[in-house]
Amino acid sequence: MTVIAQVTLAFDSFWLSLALNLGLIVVFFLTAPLVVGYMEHKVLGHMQDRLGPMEAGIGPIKHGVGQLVADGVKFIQKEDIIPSAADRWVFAWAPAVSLVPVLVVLVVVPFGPGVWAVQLDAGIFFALAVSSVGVLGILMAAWSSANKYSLMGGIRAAAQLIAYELPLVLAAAAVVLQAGTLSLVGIIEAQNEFRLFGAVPVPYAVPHIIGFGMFYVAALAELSRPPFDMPIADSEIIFGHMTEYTGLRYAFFMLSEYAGMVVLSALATVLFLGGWYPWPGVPLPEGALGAVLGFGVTMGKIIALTFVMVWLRATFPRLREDQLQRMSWLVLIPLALLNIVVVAVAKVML
Amino acid sequence: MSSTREVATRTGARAAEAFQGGSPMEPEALAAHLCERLGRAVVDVTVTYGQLTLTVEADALAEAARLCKESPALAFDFYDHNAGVDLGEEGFAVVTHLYSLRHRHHIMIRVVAPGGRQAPKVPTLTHLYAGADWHEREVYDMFGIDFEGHPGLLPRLLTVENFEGFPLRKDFLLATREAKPWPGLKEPKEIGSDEEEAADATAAEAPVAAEEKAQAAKTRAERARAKAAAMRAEKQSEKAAAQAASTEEAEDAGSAPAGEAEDAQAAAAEKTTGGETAGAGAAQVAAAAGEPEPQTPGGAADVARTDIAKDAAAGAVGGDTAAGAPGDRPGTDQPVHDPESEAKVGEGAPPVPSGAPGPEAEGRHGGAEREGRSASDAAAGGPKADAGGPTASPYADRSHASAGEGASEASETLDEVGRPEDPRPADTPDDDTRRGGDDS
Amino acid sequence: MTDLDTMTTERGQGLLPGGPGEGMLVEIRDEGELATQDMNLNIGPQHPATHGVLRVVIDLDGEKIRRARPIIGYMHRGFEKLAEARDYRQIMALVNRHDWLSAFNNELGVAIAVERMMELEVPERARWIRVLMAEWNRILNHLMFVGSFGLELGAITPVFFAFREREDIQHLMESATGGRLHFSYNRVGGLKEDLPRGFLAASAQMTKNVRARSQEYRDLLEGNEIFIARTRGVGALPLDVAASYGVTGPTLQAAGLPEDSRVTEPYEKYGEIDVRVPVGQNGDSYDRFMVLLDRIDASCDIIDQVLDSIPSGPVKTNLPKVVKAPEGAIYVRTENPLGQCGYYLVSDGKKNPWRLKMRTPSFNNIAAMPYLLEGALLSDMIAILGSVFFVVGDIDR
Amino acid sequence: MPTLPKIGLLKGLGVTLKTMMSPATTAQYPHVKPDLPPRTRGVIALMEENCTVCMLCARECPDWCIYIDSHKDTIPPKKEGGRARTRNQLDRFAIDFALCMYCGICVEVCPFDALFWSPEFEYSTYSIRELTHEKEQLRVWMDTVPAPPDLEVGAEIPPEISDGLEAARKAAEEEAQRLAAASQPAAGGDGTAAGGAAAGGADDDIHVEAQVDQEVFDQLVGEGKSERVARAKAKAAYVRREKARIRRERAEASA
Repeated sequence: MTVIAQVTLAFDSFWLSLALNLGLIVVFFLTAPLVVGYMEHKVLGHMQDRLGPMEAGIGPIKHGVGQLVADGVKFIQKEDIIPSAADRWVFAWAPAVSLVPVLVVLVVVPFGPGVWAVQLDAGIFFALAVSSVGVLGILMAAWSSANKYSLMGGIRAAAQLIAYELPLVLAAAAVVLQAGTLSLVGIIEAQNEFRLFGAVPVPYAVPHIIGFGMFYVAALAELSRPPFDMPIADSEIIFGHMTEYTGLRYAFFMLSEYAGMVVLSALATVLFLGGWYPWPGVPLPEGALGAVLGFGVTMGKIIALTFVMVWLRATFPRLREDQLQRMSWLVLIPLALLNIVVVAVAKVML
Repeated sequence: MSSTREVATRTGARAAEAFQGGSPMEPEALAAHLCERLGRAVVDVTVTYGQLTLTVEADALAEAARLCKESPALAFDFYDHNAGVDLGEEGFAVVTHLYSLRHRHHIMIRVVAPGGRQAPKVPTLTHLYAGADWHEREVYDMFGIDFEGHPGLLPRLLTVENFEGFPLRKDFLLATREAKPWPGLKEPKEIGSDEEEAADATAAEAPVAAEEKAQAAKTRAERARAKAAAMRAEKQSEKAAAQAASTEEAEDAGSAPAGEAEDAQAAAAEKTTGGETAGAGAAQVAAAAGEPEPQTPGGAADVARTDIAKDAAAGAVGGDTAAGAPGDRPGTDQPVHDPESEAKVGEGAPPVPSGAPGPEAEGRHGGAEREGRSASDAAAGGPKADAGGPTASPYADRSHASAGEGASEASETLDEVGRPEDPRPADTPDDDTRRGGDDS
Repeated sequence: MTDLDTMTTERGQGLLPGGPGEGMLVEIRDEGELATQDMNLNIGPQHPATHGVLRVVIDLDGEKIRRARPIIGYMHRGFEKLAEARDYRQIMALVNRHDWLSAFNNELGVAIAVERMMELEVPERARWIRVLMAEWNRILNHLMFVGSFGLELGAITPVFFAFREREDIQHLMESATGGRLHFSYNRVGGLKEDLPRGFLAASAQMTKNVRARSQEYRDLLEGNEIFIARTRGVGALPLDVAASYGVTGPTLQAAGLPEDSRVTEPYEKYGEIDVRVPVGQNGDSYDRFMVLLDRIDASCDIIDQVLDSIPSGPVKTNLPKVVKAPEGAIYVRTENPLGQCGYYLVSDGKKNPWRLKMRTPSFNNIAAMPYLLEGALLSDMIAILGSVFFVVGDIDR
Repeated sequence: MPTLPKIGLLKGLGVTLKTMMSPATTAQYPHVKPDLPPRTRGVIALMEENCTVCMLCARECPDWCIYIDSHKDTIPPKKEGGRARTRNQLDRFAIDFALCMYCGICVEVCPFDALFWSPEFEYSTYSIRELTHEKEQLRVWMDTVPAPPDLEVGAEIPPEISDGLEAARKAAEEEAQRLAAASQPAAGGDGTAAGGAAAGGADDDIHVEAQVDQEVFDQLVGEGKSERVARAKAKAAYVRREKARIRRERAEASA
């Protein structure tokens, strides 16, 4: 994306650069989930004493590298079935509705010095607001499928997302309080400046350990990843809102899930792990190289976070919906409020 | 959740104590205990293999079960299962098996359902044991026994809702065995016997075919007797000429097996609707008859064997070929007993339609069996009686066994009809080829 | 919140007359709540949770189960009818298929029944090997359920671990019996053939592995807070109810009663070795699962004892060409992995049984399902179904 | 409410992480063939030469999936005045593996070792009809039949095997005697033949009372042979040694 900078300088045409940026965003949006997905395939496999996909490959490189591509091709070929009882239009558009917000969030996420499409002053606000639109898609799918399992899945998802939007926002709010800005880039820079007790350079994850944990848990719940995957609990309600979906539309849901993993991990990186800086206070070289390195660092952190998601999935059973709710309302939200208070106090005191 | 855990623990712990540390009662003691309380309701008490089976009047079942459950000395708290049993004509029995977790003793309460085969009825136990519910529904599914007072025997538990009939009744035909002819039925085809004959030989289960065959067999029997008389004379002279010395042995060697052959064939005919497996049976038993004298000079016995086998098997294939002129087969004049055996096939045939339950024989199971039994006894009696010499005896057993089989099979559902008693007939072909193999 | 608790704890008493908690279902409905309409949900016959073709029709109020009705029979093959048309050798090949996870134990019951009726003297070695195989088969079965239970609760890893062990054990048993699932290794009067060279040594090694690996399951699930939250107090089955439904096996033992026919009425060689019967206290899903895990270790102990005391000698007895049980009736029960399997054999002295009633554990255990499900949450239903271990073929026969 | 995460969760994470680090146990099936034990019931093979059309398999088959057609052949008498014999000729032997339930009864009941189990399992087809293997196909499977495994220590040698051994021994003896007889006239000819003849001939009139050679016996048992085999072998060994000794003495005496 460093290209963006030069191109924009060269042509100095707002529209052209915007188009280019968005184009690159879309490319990233289509490739990053593949990487995460492949990682999940293999990590899950090896954690379960398996090998994961080994055959599909790109050229000589085997080890299932091409598995997801092959899956994509398969999905495209599959018949697109719409149940006769379904509400056709809602059913048809639901995947798009759950997909687009994720794409939009990417627009504001900074991946490296200068590597972002748009920089908003209210970046975090925008990101969180938009990302919570996705639930609409799930609800649409659930309702329009005319399937009891879908309906239950949708209702679970809705309840879950509402319950976990709060801890997510509150955890982020604490960081915003700390950084004193809503801009994601601003938060990264502030984090770079941050010194614990005025001396120790650490990312916000350390002082905000509680907030970080909450943000992560909430993110899992928001993505309905295990152990919070009741909305699509396959052994209870077949596949939740996706039960009736096939082919490309189903693929879109999957894509939005994995893209969601990337996006929320990216946000967590920005908010708590110091964004593109390897470590607060460690400067990156100027210009293109710095951008590339920064991008690499960010991706590294994102992958690490998604790896943990996979790890949890491999290990933990699924909670029950009511337990999930109780955990949110009785544990996380009070804790989050307390966290804000503490941060505020600390901010004022120090 | 915490509340739950306590609740559960309480129940669990309490119950665990309550269900342990009893003292088992001997079956006899159990029987005595129950008899004195149930009085004349107890029809019968049997203790086999150390297991008590208490047969009670149907209307006393609930009372008996209640006693078993409630009297602390018995404390049959565990409902194991209940099993319907088809008793043939008398109808059905239901055996309820109870167990005591505390005392660790068993009891099987047996009830003969009143109402015969038409409307069997047994009182339910669902008010005493929750587990009785499904088991009684199963018994209803399988036997059509109505459990009075059961909350709902329908819809059917194991079969599809609109299933016709009651599968475990003996008169219910097993479709898998109806669908195709038994591959084990075929015998090696005779030289010259052509395909379609063999084909319809295997696929002959229709009662009509049975009657035809019976008729054919009768007529064949007549002709055979005539032939037999002629041949006997012929053979006498021939024998005298042939072997002056070894006439005696040859004679009773011939006669003893002949006896078996007849009986065994009678049995075989008994059990099959068509003549075909009778033929098979005839072939092998007659062969068996021939067996005991491998050392017969000139292997007369062997020739006899093969010929009888041919005749009988041919008789199986079709009356005419069987009764056909003896001249066209080499050495038919040798053995005297084969026409007679054919005759036996003929005589054996008439009881067939009644003895072997064709489709029309459904529900007359009991009768069929009794006939079968008597027939088998008769058949069994024969060879036992005149099984000549130690060499002959194994074959005597064999034909006896086969006769028993025949009867048993006759009492089976139609799916069994047409199966010769399994491994036995196969032996003789073995011996045949084994010997053949050695010589060539 | 408490309401959510009661949902999972209180139990309806639909079928049990005069039990402790009669009428609880009615009491749950508190006047405060909004009028709701029950949703009728049809779970199965093709549902991930009902491994197999069990079908449960439930009436849901929200996620709370008001009524549950198991519908069975999709796999009914009429074994008892088939058995009447076959001789005892052929039955051996039929009987091991209803509970396809414990084939050997299934055969064993019939073999013992016929042998007792014929008063056959089964060679010592054969009887010891039977115990050995039965226990291996038990472990195979339990591993399967350890895996599947985790899977149904969303823990996807244990099932793969379980299959890792199963593969090893199956390969071991295959080397002796030639089958991976339907061993058909029993014969009336003994066994098909003797063990292959090196089997006993391999068994000794295998018990070590299994013990070591059963620890992994414990680490994964036993102490896992989420797992505990999902299973503790869920689907608790009091003993008296269990008894009146004729529930056996781990489900009964989890309720605190060491009832196990290997101990109470030892068959084959179980009388000569000490058999540990693990029990739970609460009879809930958690205890059922833990009992299952413990039973794996217990079986390993048994196998070790067998390996120490297995004699040399023949494994077959000479039988008449056609095996015929004398007239009469006998009931034989064996402790199958899923519970007590009973065979009520009525013979009229022919080569095939007059009546062979098979009393399978799963049938009775699933009969208690309505009692367990009513008042539970939908998610709890999965935990309950998974922990009342059943094989659909074993229900339907 | 669910207890907050404690050590229990971490333990699980540890297990999965450990497993990820250790190599996977997966076998890459199409590339790596499974090693199946010789007793595996994969597919049934037919040794047609051994089949005598006794129909036992077809009759014992629980689900009637073996189809046999055959006819009787007459074998003309070898010598004049001899009698013609009949033997069964196999026309068709087919097993429908779509029906077969792999119980192995047919293999078990076959009295002439015509049926065997082969571990071969890769014969799935697209049409169910192709699952009916005719005797040619069954003969092909015959090539994949492995040798049966030795029995576990302490197992009793099955009669068919011990009988076989016995028969083989007899045959060998007869053969030896025949040779000896044949080479008798050549005695005193060229050295080797004479030597062999002398040895062979000499053996006939040497009689040794067979008795168990204890050390050989112990050694064999030590090797895990069953007592019965060990005893037989020990006796044989003893006899061999004695005969050799006697022969040696005679040679010395004659020299």
